[in-house]
Amino acid sequence: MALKKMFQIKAKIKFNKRIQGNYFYLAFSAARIAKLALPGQFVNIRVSDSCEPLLRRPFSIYRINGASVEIMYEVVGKATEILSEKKRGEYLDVIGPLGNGFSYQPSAVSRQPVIVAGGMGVAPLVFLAEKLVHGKPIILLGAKTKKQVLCEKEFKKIGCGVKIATDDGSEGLSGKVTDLLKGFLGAAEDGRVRSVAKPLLRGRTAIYACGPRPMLKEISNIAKKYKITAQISLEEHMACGIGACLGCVVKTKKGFLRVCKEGPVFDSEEIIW
Amino acid sequence: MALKKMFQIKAKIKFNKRIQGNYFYLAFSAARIAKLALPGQFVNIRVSDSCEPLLRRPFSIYRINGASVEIMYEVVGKATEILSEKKRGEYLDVIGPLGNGFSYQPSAVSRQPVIVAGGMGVAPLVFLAEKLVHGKPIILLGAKTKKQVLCEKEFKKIGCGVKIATDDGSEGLSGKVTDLLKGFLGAAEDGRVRSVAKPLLRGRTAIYACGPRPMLKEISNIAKKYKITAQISLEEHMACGIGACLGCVVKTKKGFLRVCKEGPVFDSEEIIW
Amino acid sequence: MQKNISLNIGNLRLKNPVMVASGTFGYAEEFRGLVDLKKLGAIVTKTITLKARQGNPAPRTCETPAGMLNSIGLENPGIDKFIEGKMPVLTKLGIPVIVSIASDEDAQEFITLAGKLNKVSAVSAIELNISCPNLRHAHKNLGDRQLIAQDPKVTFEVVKSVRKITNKVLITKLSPNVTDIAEIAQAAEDAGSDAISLINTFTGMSIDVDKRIPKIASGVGGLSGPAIRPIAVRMIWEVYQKIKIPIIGMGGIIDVSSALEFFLAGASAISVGTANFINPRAAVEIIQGIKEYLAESKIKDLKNIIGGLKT
Amino acid sequence: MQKNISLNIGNLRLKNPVMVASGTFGYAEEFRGLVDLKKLGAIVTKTITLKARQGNPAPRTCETPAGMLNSIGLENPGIDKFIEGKMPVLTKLGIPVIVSIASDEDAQEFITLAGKLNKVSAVSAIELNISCPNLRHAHKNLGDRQLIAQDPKVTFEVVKSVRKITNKVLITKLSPNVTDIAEIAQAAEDAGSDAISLINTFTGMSIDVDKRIPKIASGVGGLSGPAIRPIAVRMIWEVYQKIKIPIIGMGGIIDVSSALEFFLAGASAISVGTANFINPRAAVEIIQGIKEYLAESKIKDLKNIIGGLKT
Ligand SMILES: Cc1cc2nc3c(=O)[nH]c(=O)nc-3n(C[C@H](O)[C@H](O)[C@H](O)COP(=O)(O)OP(=O)(O)OC[C@H]3O[C@@H](n4cnc5c(N)ncnc54)[C@H](O)[C@@H]3O)c2cc1C
Ligand SMILES: Cc1cc2nc3c(=O)[nH]c(=O)nc-3n(C[C@H](O)[C@H](O)[C@H](O)COP(=O)(O)OP(=O)(O)OC[C@H]3O[C@@H](n4cnc5c(N)ncnc54)[C@H](O)[C@@H]3O)c2cc1C
Ligand SMILES: Cc1cc2nc3c(=O)[nH]c(=O)nc-3n(C[C@H](O)[C@H](O)[C@H](O)COP(=O)(O)O)c2cc1C
Ligand SMILES: Cc1cc2nc3c(=O)[nH]c(=O)nc-3n(C[C@H](O)[C@H](O)[C@H](O)COP(=O)(O)O)c2cc1C
Ligand code: FES
Ligand code: FES
Repeated sequence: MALKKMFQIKAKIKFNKRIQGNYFYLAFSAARIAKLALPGQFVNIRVSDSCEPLLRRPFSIYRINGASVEIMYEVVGKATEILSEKKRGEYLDVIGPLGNGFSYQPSAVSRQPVIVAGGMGVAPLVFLAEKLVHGKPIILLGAKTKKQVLCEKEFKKIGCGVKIATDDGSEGLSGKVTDLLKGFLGAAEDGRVRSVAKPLLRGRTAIYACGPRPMLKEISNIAKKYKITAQISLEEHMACGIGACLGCVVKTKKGFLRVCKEGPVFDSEEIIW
Repeated sequence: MALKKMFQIKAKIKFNKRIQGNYFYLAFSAARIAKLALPGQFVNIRVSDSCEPLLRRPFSIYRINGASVEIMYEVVGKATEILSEKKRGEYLDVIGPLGNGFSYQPSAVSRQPVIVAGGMGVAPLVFLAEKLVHGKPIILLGAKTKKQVLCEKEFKKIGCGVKIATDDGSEGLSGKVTDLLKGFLGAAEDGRVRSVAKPLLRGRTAIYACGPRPMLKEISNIAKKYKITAQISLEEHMACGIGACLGCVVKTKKGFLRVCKEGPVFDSEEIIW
Repeated sequence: MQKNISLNIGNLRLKNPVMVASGTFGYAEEFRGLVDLKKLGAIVTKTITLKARQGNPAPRTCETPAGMLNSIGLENPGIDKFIEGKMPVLTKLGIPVIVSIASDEDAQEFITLAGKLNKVSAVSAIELNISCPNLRHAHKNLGDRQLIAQDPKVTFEVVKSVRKITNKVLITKLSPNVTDIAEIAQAAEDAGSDAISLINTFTGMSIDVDKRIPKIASGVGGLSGPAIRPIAVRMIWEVYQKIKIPIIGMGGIIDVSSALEFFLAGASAISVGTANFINPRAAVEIIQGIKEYLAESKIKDLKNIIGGLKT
Repeated sequence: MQKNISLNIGNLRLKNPVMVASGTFGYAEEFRGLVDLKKLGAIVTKTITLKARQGNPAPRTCETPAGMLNSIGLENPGIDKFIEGKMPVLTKLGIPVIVSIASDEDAQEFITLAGKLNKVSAVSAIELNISCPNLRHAHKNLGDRQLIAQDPKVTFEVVKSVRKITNKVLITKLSPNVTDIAEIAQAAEDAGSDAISLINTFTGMSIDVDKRIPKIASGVGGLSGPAIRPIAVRMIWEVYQKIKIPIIGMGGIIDVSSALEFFLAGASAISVGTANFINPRAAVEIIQGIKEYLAESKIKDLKNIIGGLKT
């Protein structure tokens, strides 16, 4: 693997706004990162120069807009809380782009890829959908409740079909996003519905997924069952984000691999759960 | 010594503005503290709920305005930096009023007390001047340079006479504020000028001082020489601010005393330098 | 459902497991008005010595990353004045008073001190502070070691000698500045201690690089606060594997979540130290928080989670 | 005026006293593009063992107040693959490469490892990691102790045996999890170590109170970062009083001010660890900051402030 370029940048915040509930949307200027970023890669942000939080925090690259890098995040603890209080014009210390993103074939070939997002896991997938748009990606969005369904509009704007599942049934299917996926594949197998899932079942495209670990594990099982490829983006606690500390490993058939360096995107069949 | 009342209050910031350079002026609502506060007492503020800074920071009560408590501070490190970034409407966790303030006799008796302030040490002295105003206090202000002379206007507004000394001579006397004091006392002793210092020399009033340690030590020496009383407000690193940790002691003729509890104001003759 | 959070330390019944740590709560009166003192499980006094001690010169404290150093130097009025002047006030609080004692020269002093406390019925328990980093070489058998709590044999000897002369509940407070904390805890248990308090502060040093002097006047001092919490929790866990008597855990507890770490690691009770300075209500808030945690987790009795860490 | 910040560690000449600590800088290549690697005084590699080690399961790290816990478990490719695959890249950097080694079963391995490194001329020095909290009971004579660096006799023995077979500069890395650090440092000096590195991490533990499991999979791990700095500085100061060989100080250094604390306490050189994760340029910024401090303080040679603390 060739060494990829990355940069440490004092990046000016262009905006930082609440989307809904605890979800925020932030953009900063970082031309050099913007230029190289690929879907599925992430940035590692130092949100404050104090000891709390001490370490950087990783965030998927949500989208690139010219020289701006955008992220989408949920406030879950100290660092994300501090981040949410930052104002336009303030600076962030950002390292990126980091990790290996999703790999996809030229869009002509990858017909109707299936993108599965669980909760905040949607973050890297709009950027991916943009790249795959000629393949008419199908988006399956899962969340606990309607208010936590993110990016539906953005996907539709690009021109993707979106299906939704919520745990409480407040929007779309009542159940897990993996139920959507199963229904979708099962139906295609039976030939019951129009064969949008056919390219997937024939190995001509793949599932691209990001979300909570149990969801990704379930998708791995599904992928295995149907003998299809699933590229999944994993999370692990990170100390360095650049492959130096060996902290963020995941068990794979090749031994422990670093989520921040060999990942965060892995072939689901590589992972030992 | 009877137990004094103190309160822990979530206090709303009413304003927080830069005066000049690194000096700020902040007010928060704290009716119960405002009601009891005496000149020379202080409040102990937790500026953030993170571990950095971990401990509270003490600030003199600058002034009371109805239910508002006002402080004046200089940004010198982490806590004061964070404080300076606080906005109107945010909350501070404040304990106060704390310590023993200046003691003064009914103003009719204490004619022309002399108030000496070095740098940020001016903070508790405007409040004191207000209380002593009928005695026509004389204010000696010292600072490094003109830009660091604080509260001149405020003292004049109350009706006090103000003399200034700056290290670089950019305003008033070129020298130390203690030189001003010495000149003042020396002149009075010689009978060279109008006898504003006479009440002081005759023990009918006192010097009230706050500022850097070397200044206070010098004032102690002067007070000793002229056999006059000087009440000085000391600073020491504080962990608790309420007398519990025994951290903030100063050596006195009575042994170690706590600056936060028996002080911060002491009779200069008590202190062993 | 009523949650039980009461417990016994030896014969001492505590209505809840949250105490305030020696040296961080004065003699309680300093906190009056800020905290409902009656709610505390117990109060541990500043360490008392036989003779009055004036303590160390200032500065005695400084802040460090997520912690603080102190070198108070055991300033205290001496045992007689303490019993006369401070005990009556403490007694009136109506909560158990645990008196911390140390010997500043001679281990024999512990016996004299305990003897005096025996006669004060309001003293609920005695805590042997054999781990104060500001009191070095306080025993003739220590050799190269600085603290009694750094030597299992001397620890055994000192605890045993006090155990012999008192029926009061006896708590031994250990130092984290050791290679093997469980070994020392074992020695204290073997000698008849009713409980173990740990940890006291780490010896530490912080330097003012502009002046090139230590930030606290005595050079080295004791490190406390959240910074040391992971080490404290690990030590509690290690000691819990080895001894049977209750552990009173402390070191960087600032809120209910950090307090629960100690129970899960094996502490039967906890002590709040540095956090009292930051938030005088910390201990009382933790008591409330423990009840809520038990309710949410549907646990009837706090005892059910002691040492309940799954590994 | 030109300020001298170069120094010798045994025969090893360093152009400046700022290294990056073992395990916190990978094999340097990870930082390429972020840092001008050539500016570093030296790089200490991740600890290498004889056989490849896959390390511990995840999560391997967690944040703590002003610090972090890690239990990487010495994941490394083994000495042969290291020499083959990593040394060439390291050599090309043109800065001294200090190879950290540990034995994961048997102290005899240290000799084998050092023997292999003897043959690699690009290896500037060997650091004996006898203090890794993730490697327990790595010597038959340890008895109750967990680490070689917790026992002065075993420390002496291991250092001596390596000293006998190598002329490379030999550095011994000590553990802070001891009662008396100076005693261990003395043993290493007596056995012929050219320098002492301290401190390695403290053993610590952090608990997820909702799940009631340790935050890192292996339960206990090593605590590093600013939180431990006051203890590290105190230990350097203690060791400095006792030994004559140079000390390489580390533990919570994040900027020039914290670095200077170590020099003033007696370190001849320093190592930046956890801070590399937070700010990859930390080490390089510290080098620059030291020069500025010397200029401002009108000091010609960094050596003049080593141990220069006024007490
Ligand atoms: C490659 C990668 C990409 C990510 N992308 C995004 C994103 O686009 N948007 C977003 O909102 N979040 C993302 N995350 C998760 C994000 O990094 C964490 O939510 C953040 O670090 C939490 O920091 P905190 O201080 O607010 O919370 P903390 O107080 O640190 O933790 C709060 C909770 O979050 C968990 N947590 C903390 N860090 C991580 C982590 N690295 N991985 C998993 N769980 C963690 C903790 O265990 C705890 O339960 C990503 C994580 C990784 C590894
Ligand atoms: C009773 C009392 C009243 C005070 N009143 C005021 C006031 O009205 N306005 C004001 O600006 N400041 C006042 N101070 C000083 C103020 O508390 C400190 O400036 C503040 O705590 C610095 O915090 P920091 O985190 O910003 O700086 P730090 O990073 O903590 O320190 C920066 C510098 O300030 C010194 N310092 C820190 N705390 C103290 C302290 N308690 N005493 C002396 N030096 C200290 C440090 O040694 C260091 O050199 C008062 C102090 C005391 C004890
Ligand atoms: C200012 C201060 C004074 C202390 N004095 C004593 C003391 O007199 N006796 C004692 O046994 N422990 C003393 N300690 C240690 C505490 O009781 C406690 O063991 C330690 O601070 C760790 O807990 P913490 O991190 O919650 O503060 C003192 C601690 C501080 C911060
Ligand atoms: C993630 C991580 C991995 C480490 N791995 C090693 C190691 O392999 N060998 C070693 O001797 N020390 C190792 N250390 C310890 C550091 O080299 C250093 O001694 C310690 O972290 C204290 O310095 P710091 O506070 O600057 O990080 C490691 C530390 C961290 C944080
Ligand atoms: S976070 Fe350090 S190796 Fe991945
Ligand atoms: S600051 Fe604690 S006693 Fe004064």
